[in-house]
Parts: sequence; structure tokens; C-alpha cells
Amino acid sequence: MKSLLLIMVGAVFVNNFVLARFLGLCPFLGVSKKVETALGMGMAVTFVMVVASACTWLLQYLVLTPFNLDYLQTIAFILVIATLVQMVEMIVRKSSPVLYQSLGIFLPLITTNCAVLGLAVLNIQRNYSFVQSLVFAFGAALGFTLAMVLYAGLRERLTLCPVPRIFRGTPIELITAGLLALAFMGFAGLVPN
Amino acid sequence: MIQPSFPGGTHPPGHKTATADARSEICPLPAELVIPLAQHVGAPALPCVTAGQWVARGQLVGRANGFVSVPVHASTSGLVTAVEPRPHPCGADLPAVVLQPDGADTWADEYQKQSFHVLSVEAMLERIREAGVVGMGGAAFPTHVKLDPPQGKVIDTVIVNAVECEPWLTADRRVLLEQTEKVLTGLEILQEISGADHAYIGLEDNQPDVARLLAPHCQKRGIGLAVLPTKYPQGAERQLIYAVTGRRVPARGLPMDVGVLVQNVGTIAALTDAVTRGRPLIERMVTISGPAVVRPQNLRVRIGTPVAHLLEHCGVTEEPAMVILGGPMMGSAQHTPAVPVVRGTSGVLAFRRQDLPTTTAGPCVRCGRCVNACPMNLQPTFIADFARRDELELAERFAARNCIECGSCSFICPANIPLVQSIRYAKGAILARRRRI
Amino acid sequence: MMAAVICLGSLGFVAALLLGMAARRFAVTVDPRQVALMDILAGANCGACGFPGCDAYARALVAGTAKPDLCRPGGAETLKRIATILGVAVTERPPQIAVVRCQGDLQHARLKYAYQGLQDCRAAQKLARGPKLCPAGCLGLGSCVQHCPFDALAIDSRGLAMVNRSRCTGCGLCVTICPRQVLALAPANETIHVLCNNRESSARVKSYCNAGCLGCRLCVRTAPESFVMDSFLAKVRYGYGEPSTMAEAIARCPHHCILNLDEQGNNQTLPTPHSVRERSTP
Amino acid sequence: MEPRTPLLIVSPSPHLHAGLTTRGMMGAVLLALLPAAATSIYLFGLPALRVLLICVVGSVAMEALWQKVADQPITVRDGSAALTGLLVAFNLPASSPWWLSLLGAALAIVVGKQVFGGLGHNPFNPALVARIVLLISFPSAMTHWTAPQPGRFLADAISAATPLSESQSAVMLTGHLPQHIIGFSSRYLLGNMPGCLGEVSALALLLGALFLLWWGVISWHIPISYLGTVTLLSGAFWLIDPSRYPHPAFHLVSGGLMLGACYMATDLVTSPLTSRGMLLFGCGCGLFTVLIRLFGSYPEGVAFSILLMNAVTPLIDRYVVPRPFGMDRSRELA
Repeated sequence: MKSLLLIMVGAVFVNNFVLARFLGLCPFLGVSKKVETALGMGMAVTFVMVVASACTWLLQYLVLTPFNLDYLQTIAFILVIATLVQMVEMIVRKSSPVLYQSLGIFLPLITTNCAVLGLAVLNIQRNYSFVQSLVFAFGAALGFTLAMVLYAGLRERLTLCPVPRIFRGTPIELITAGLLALAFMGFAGLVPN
Repeated sequence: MIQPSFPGGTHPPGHKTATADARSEICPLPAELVIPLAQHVGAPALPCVTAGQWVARGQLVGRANGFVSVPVHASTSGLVTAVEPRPHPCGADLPAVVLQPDGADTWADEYQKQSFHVLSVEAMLERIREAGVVGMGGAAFPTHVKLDPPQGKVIDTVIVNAVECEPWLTADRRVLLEQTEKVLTGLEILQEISGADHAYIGLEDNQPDVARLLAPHCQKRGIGLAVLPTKYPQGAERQLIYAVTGRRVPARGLPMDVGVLVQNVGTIAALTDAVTRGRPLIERMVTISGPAVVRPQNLRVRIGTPVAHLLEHCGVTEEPAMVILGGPMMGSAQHTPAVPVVRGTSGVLAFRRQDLPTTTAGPCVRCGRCVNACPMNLQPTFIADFARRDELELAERFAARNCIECGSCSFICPANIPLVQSIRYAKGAILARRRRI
Repeated sequence: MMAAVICLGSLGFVAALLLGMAARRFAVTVDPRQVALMDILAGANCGACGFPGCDAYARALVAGTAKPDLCRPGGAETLKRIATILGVAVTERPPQIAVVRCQGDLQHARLKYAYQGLQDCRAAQKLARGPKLCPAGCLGLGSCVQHCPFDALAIDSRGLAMVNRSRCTGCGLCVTICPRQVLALAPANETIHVLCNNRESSARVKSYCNAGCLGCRLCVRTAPESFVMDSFLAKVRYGYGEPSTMAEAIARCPHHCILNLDEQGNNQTLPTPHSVRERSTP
Repeated sequence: MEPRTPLLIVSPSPHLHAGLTTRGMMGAVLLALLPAAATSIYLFGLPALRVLLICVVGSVAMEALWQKVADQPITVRDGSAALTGLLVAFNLPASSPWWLSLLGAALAIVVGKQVFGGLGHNPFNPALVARIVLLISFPSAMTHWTAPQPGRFLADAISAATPLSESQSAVMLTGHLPQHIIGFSSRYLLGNMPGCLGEVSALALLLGALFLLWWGVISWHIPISYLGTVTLLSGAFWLIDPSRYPHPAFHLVSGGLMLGACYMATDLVTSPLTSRGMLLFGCGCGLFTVLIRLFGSYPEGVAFSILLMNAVTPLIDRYVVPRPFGMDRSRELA
């Protein structure tokens, strides 16, 4: 139980996927204009991450390892993740057109999102059990959502600022993201790796 | 009893000593009276006199145009020289009856003073309407409309607003001190009309002498005397109701929704005159004060007297840089001293250049003082920010329309940002958009 | 090798099966025309069409609740393409451009009061109807400049709004923003305009400003086919009249309020705007 | 055209102003920081004075330079740059070389503040941005502490460890606290310990903070909730194992907690607007501070936790809104 909690805290704060591992930066920068969208994206990523880590874990230990097909890991995982994301996209589109509209082109981005693939690979590398990998996935997704929402809040405030012309747009957003990552560095060592 | 106080609020300096304790005087008639036909909220009155016609004091010069409208009367006897657009306190030139006083000051027809008890409620309301009584605290809303709530609304409490929280102004105080009996009678009339069981006089604790004067009267008549801790804007209707009764008026509602009727002291005095003597509202108490005025005082001024005449009468130290009608917190600066005193004018303040804040607006440092000062619990800095960038949806979500424009936020803002102006703009734009859609 | 093929093959098959089922179950139909329209519209999200953004306008177009000629920045080209996609016939409307109809700077126009407050025309207009005596004159606080999505407006050295005619797309946003309707849309190919917006009588205009249209009808008498009167304000009948007679009318205007503008919005009738000022200042 | 009569001024109401200015507020904070600055010079001698001067002058010059280059009105007179500079100096060790101090000042003004549009727009506390960037970029220079030598202005520097890092390394090596840290020592209160310039003397800082509270420049919400949370949390851990976790009083007076709680977390620009938001902000700071101090690899967590909560501030401002007077719910739409 304690180890699960540590995995969770570690994934949310210490080794935050976005701010410490720098994975999934594309949606982080792309879908964080508004807090609501960021939250929606976080939810979508959470769903994809948890389901993907379950599927890839099963795939790894039921198919790839028994048949000595470990070298197929990357391609097999990508296949599974891509399918999942496609399905999420269809479901979101049907059930919540507003969310779909605001997520825009970024939903398909999860397909090739390194955060999801990285998570699946890390699960295997760290020899996590099935439950552990689920907790890790949930923690990572939570950390991702947290980073997204914090950053979206900051960006909403940035739109009110008279930023000097040369820093307007992406430069100031990257500086802000950098400062946010700096703040997260304080968590270093909080949980033994 | 610990009274609840409204949230927020500020403590602007009072500046009331110059005019608070001197008896009011009668202002001499000017050479020309300009009586605007729009002196109230609602449709302007329709002129019923023409140039060259002689009118008596109190004679009708403008007929009410609809239910939410009141008639306008001649403030003195004299010759109508024109009915034309003239500078109006709102800033534009609006139709007004221009009157040249003949000095005789002859009344049209004097009513016999009679007790209001013999009159029916309808008759009293009719007299109030005929006399053109409007809210004299500044809003100028027709009183007969306020006294005639729609079916289903029950008024159980009447509050006399004697708070006068604006700096410099002491007109209501003088009315209360000099016409105590009139105000108390008026309160009885109000109770009679509205059927309210409870009556209060709301007063701030910076006027202990008035409280002492009123205490025996109130005790005799069963009127509650609510002496409230001094805080701006105590005189705002919603804030006063909360401070006196603990009831919160719904943001989109009116005081009648919580069974309360609030009337300003001056209004009540005018209403008594209207009901008991049938006298129209042609004169009111006005505080003439401010750093640029030599002899600050309270004057009983005929409606339509140009501000320039008042300033001349009281003397100005130098050419004033700013002339304000009303108080310094919510009053409006005038572009010309030719504007007349209207029914809602509680004060005329003149400032020299050196009395005005000179600092320019800086960036908001997010100190949160405006949030703490807002008596409506809003976040002025955000609303103003949204307004400046025309994000009306966001401004509305932050309840921009609840703003009562009391000025507490701008008053306190260390960066001197004109928050109220931005919010006022947002309110107007939101309403305009609503009307369009 | 075989195992890999089988493994990936079956994985692919399962994935395809799932996706196929999902596609059925959660099918959403989108009008392909809407997608096509989104590509055509200007994409500035200026809101001139009255819809919140190009996307909303595209949806309204497909739904048939909006007219196809509302995208002003896109101009005639966009209109044509929208019409092709929607399959409707439209009449072409000439491109338009915004004109600032006021020359009442501080040298020419009287102030009503000294304004202190927010640098925003609409906010200033609410204070005693604006700081300029003329109720139709440009306040020069730049609300139009702040809102122009194409950076085509500026406050010039005289303190009046100025249209950069090469940048203006005629979206008309400034026209709705200006609280005094100083800005108006005019055909883009026209360069001669009456730069005054006050319909009041000459006595009133003279008391406000000495660069305003007096309603003297000199221009109408000189070039009757090119100018008309709107109350006491002369207006150009765009597209009519000879340039030579118009030039004569320009020369005869006593307050010099008919101007021939160049691309930057400067006067090209006279050598410089400066000389206008010198001539008309008493 | 000349107006016919002298123009009257028309401005929007209110026509009165309380007289409170941004400059006045900044000045009050500067004044409140003076006792701590004097204490630091007393404790660390001339090096401290040097760091203070470089940072303050550097910040003001940097801001003026930036605004000159960016063609903006120069606003160094509002005192915010000087205040930022002083706070940067307070966050540096006395032994900082001149370039470190100057870099800190430049980082705070440029990266911390001006790129976001200047005063009032920076999402993160500029002085803390400088501290964290320097700490991560130059870890050795930023953790090279010297022992205080009260009153000896020209003494040679003696290297020493801050009580926090001392306790942390002791816990890591031996599993329990060093003997002298278990008890509470009054020398910490006066600041007679190694550390950053401004953070050592809790008493001097508290004095200034009381002045600010009395003057009304800051409200009590953030300092009280911050210090309260730290006391409660660290107290709970101390009760669990006093040999491993230090006494709450030790936490309160050591490191940058007092400086952070009273001057950095209360920074107007980067903290929430409402009182409820401020309480939340303070609690968050306290929670992260204790977590990082007790379990993290950095001995000191004040700077990180305030930066973290700075990042949360926009969300707090957005979701912790006061209920408008006369409305049932905070976000009642018409």
C-alpha cells in the first residue's frame, strides 16, 4: 500500500511527466490556452493512459514475453495506443461535441503522444505489477493534468499582460513553462526513485 | 444589539464640519431659471407652456408622460422666455423651460393644509405624483412608482435614509434637523400608504446630535432609530437595508422583494408637503461646499437655479477647476456651470486644481484592496480588466451588473486605476448587447 | 519471424475490428461543406459577420441561417467561393474601406471640457457626451485602433483616427465600435470623401469647429451629380461625376472638408494636411 | 480653436482618492525590511553590505535599462525594482561573488518581471525566480554559507552549514538529528546562524512584518496560514519521532520561512486577491515547505513552495471568488 502511494506521489509531483520528464510537451503547449480545455485534455489523457497501460501490460506479459517477441514492444504498443486514441476520439466526438471542438486537432495528437508510449514502456522497464502499473499510469496522468491546468491558469493570466512584442506568444509561454518546471524541481528527492 | 455591517466599504474623509451646523438659508432667485423637463428616471415630461407665457409659482409647466414619469412645475412666478435645449446635468443639452422670475413669487393656488388621515391611499399617491416627488438622494426615481408595488409584494418595513455617507454633503442632515416634524409626519404617511408595521430611521454614528434629537420622538412613535457605524457607502439602498434589517436584497431584485421601502430624508419632507398641502416639489436643500467655495453653506434652492448662480452667491476663491453635482464619490463632474439644480441634486461642490488627484493610472499590482472595499463583494480589478478588453461575457460572469458604482474601489486603488469607469462601461455594453439580441 | 507476423497481424485485426465497431456506434455526421468553408473564410475571427468566430459563421452558413456575403475581410473572392460551395447565386458587392469622417483636431475643433480618465472613446462618451464640443467629432482616444484586427487604424499626430487604406479590409468592426459613428464604410476604389460627420446647421457647426461641413451646398452646386445633401451635411455620391468637376468642388469647399485621400489615408488634394490647417485657421 | 470659457475638468466618479499609492506601499515594505538588512550587515559584515548594494543598484539599473531599450516609460521611481533587488539580496548567501549578485538582480528583473510586461504582470515572485535559477545553475556558490561573526565587519569568512542542511545531512547519515538541533535555541531567533542574508534573523523580520500589518500593506491571512500550517504539520511529525524530525519552533525560525511567509508569499502581485484565496495559498505553501524540508533532497523548501503556489494563484483567483452580495451562489448567471 505504501509503495503504491509512493509510486503515485512520485508520478504526480516528483517525476511529473511534463515538468520533470518533459514528455507530452505537444499537448501541454498546444491545448493549454484555457483551463477548461486543459482539464478536458487531462481527462482524455487520463483515460487513455490508464487503459493503455492496462492493455500494454497485458500484451507484454501475455503475448510478447511468452513468445519472446520483446523486440516488437514499440510497434505493438504504438498499435494498441493508436487504436485506443481513435476510439476515445470517436466517443468524445459523439458524447461531448463542445469538448471535441475545443480539443480540436489535439486529440489525434495523443496517438503519437510520447507520454503515453513512455508510460507503457516505463511500466515494463520498472517491472511493475499490473496494479502498480495502473497506479503509476493514473498518477502520471494526474500529474499531466495538474501540469496542464496550472499552466493553463498561468496562460490565461498571460493573455492579460502587456508582454513586450518580441516575447509575445510562444516565447513567453515557454519561459512560463520553464519557470513552472523550476518550481517543480523542488520536489526532487521527495520519493526515492 | 450587534448590527450586521455590509461587506467591504471605505472611510473617505468627511469634510462636513463647514456646513453641518449652520442653519440653512434661502437662496435668492437668479436672473433666469432653467427647469429641465427630464429631472427623473423615466420618460421626460411634455412641455405645456410656450415662450412668452406668464406662469405662477407651482404652476404646471410639463405634464407627466406615462406612469413612470412625473410632472414639472414652475419654481417661481415669471415669464417663460423659451422652451429649448439647455445644458443638463447629464452632460447633453436637453429640453428645458427657461423662466425669467418676476420677483413677485406668486403661488398658483394655495391648498389649505390638511391632515393626511382624511385622505385615501389613492388620493395620497395621486398628490405625490402630481407634486412631482422623486427620490432626492440622487437617483431621482419617481416616488409614486416606488410606493405602488406590484401585486403580491408586501412591504413590512420603511427605512428613512438619513445616512448621507458622501463627504461634504450635509443637506439631509439639515433637513432632518430643521424639518424634523415634517420628516416624522412623512414617515407616518409612508407607513399608511405601504401598510408597513415597522419603521426605522437609519443614521450614522458621526451625527450623535441628530440621534439625540430624534431619540425621544422615535420612542414616542415607535420608530426604530438605527445608529450605524460610519462607513461608506452606508447610504446605498442595499447596504442600508442589510445594516438595518439584516436582509439581503437579491442581486437582480428590488428592496420590495425583501419587503422594505427606503426613502431619503429630503424625499420624505417633500412628500409631506405634497400630501398635506398639495405643494409641488420646486425647492430643495442643497449643500454648496468644497475647497474652492468661500462661504460653504446649505441653501434652500429653487429647482432650475443655475449652478453658476449658487457659486456666485457663496463665492469661489478662484476659478474652480471642477464642479460636481452630488457628492464626490458618486456625483458627476459638470462641463459647464450653466447647468441647473434639478430634483436629484443634493450638493454642488467646487474644487480647485490642486485639490484634485494628479497621479496618472499605473499598472494594477493586484493588492486586492478593491476586492476588500467592494460593498457588493465583487472583484473590481478583474471586471475592469475584462471591460477594457471587451470581454463582456467574462465581465458578466464576474457579476459586473451587480456593481452599484459607489466608487469605493477607485477611491482606494493605489494604482489610481479608473475602475468604476471601466465597470460602468461594461455594464452599459452588457445591457446594450442584451437589448440587441 | 512467423510469430511476429501472426502477432502483429492479429493485433491489427483486433484493432481494426474494434475501430470499425466504434465508428458505427459513435458515428457523427459533419457536413463536408462546413469543413470546406472553414478553409475559405478569412480566419481572422474578427466577428464582423456577427458570429463569434469563423467557425460559427461556417456552421451558420451550412445551416442556412446566415447570408453568404457577411465575411467582409474575405471580400469578393471569398464570397464567390462560398457561393460555389453552397451552390447559391450572389451578386458581387464592391470591396469597402473605412473612412474617418472628421478633421476636427485641436487646432480646428473646440473642446467641451478637459477629460481625465480611461483612454477609451466609448467610456469618455459616457461622461457628458464626450470631451469635444462637436457631438459628431472624432474623440481620438483610439477605441477603434485597439479593436482593429488588421492593424489598419492609428491615431495620427493631430490626435484623430486615421485609416491605412492599404491595410483596411472593410470589415466594419470600427464602425460599430466608434461611439460617434465617425467611421463609415465607403467603396474601396473611391478616394474623394467628405470628412465631416455633423448634420447640424452651419451656425452650430461653426461654434464647434472650423473644419466642419457647413451645409453651404457649394459642392452640390458645382458638381450636382457627385454630391448630395444629407440635412446640412454634404455627401459624395460614390461612383458618379467627373473628376474635374469634383476637383473644382474640392477647391471651392470653404472649410476644406472634401478631401482626396491616398493609400495611407493622407490628403492628396493639397500638398500636405499642414497647409489645410494654416489656411483655415483664422 | 480656443474654448470660449476656461475648460472645467470632467473625470469619472469618484472624484476623491484615498491617497494610497503603489510607491507608498513599496516604500513601506522597503522600510519594513530595513531592520533585517541592518541585522544581516551586523552579522555578516562587509560582504553582506556588498551583496545588498549590488543587488539593489543592479535591479534598479537593470529595470531602467530595460525600459529604456524597450522604449517604455521608466518607472523605477515606484520603488518596486529596489524592493525586488533587496529581496534578491536577502535570498543570497553573504559570500556571493559580485557576478552572482548581479546575475540574480538581472534574472529577477528581466526573467522574473519585465518579460511578462513589468510590474503587476509577473506570475512568479521575481526574487524567488532569481534564487531558484541561481540555486539550480550554481549549486555550490549558492550553498556556500559563511558563519556569522556579529559585529566583526572585516573578519575572514568561515565556512559553515545552515541549521537546516546540517539537520538534513545528519538525518540522512545517522538517521537522527544532531544533538544541538533537537532542543530549541534562542540564537536562531536573533539570526546568529549561517544562511542567506535576509532570512537569518526571524526577530528583525517579524518586527518589519508587524509594521506592515499595522500599516495595512499586507493582510494577516498569508503569514498566519503559512506559519500555522508549518507549525501544525511539523509538530505532528515531531510528535511522531522527535529524534528524527525537528521541533516546529526550529522550523519557524530557521531557513527562509519567516522571510518567505511575511514578505515573499505576501507579494501582492503573485498572491491571490481574496482572503479565502490567501488562506488557501498560505496553507499550500506550508504543506509544500514541510514536505520538501522533511523528505525532499533540498534542505530548504520555502522558495520552491512559494513558486509552486504562485503557479496555483491564477486558479485560486478564478475559482475562489467571493459570493456577490445578494446572490445565492458565487457564479449565478442571469
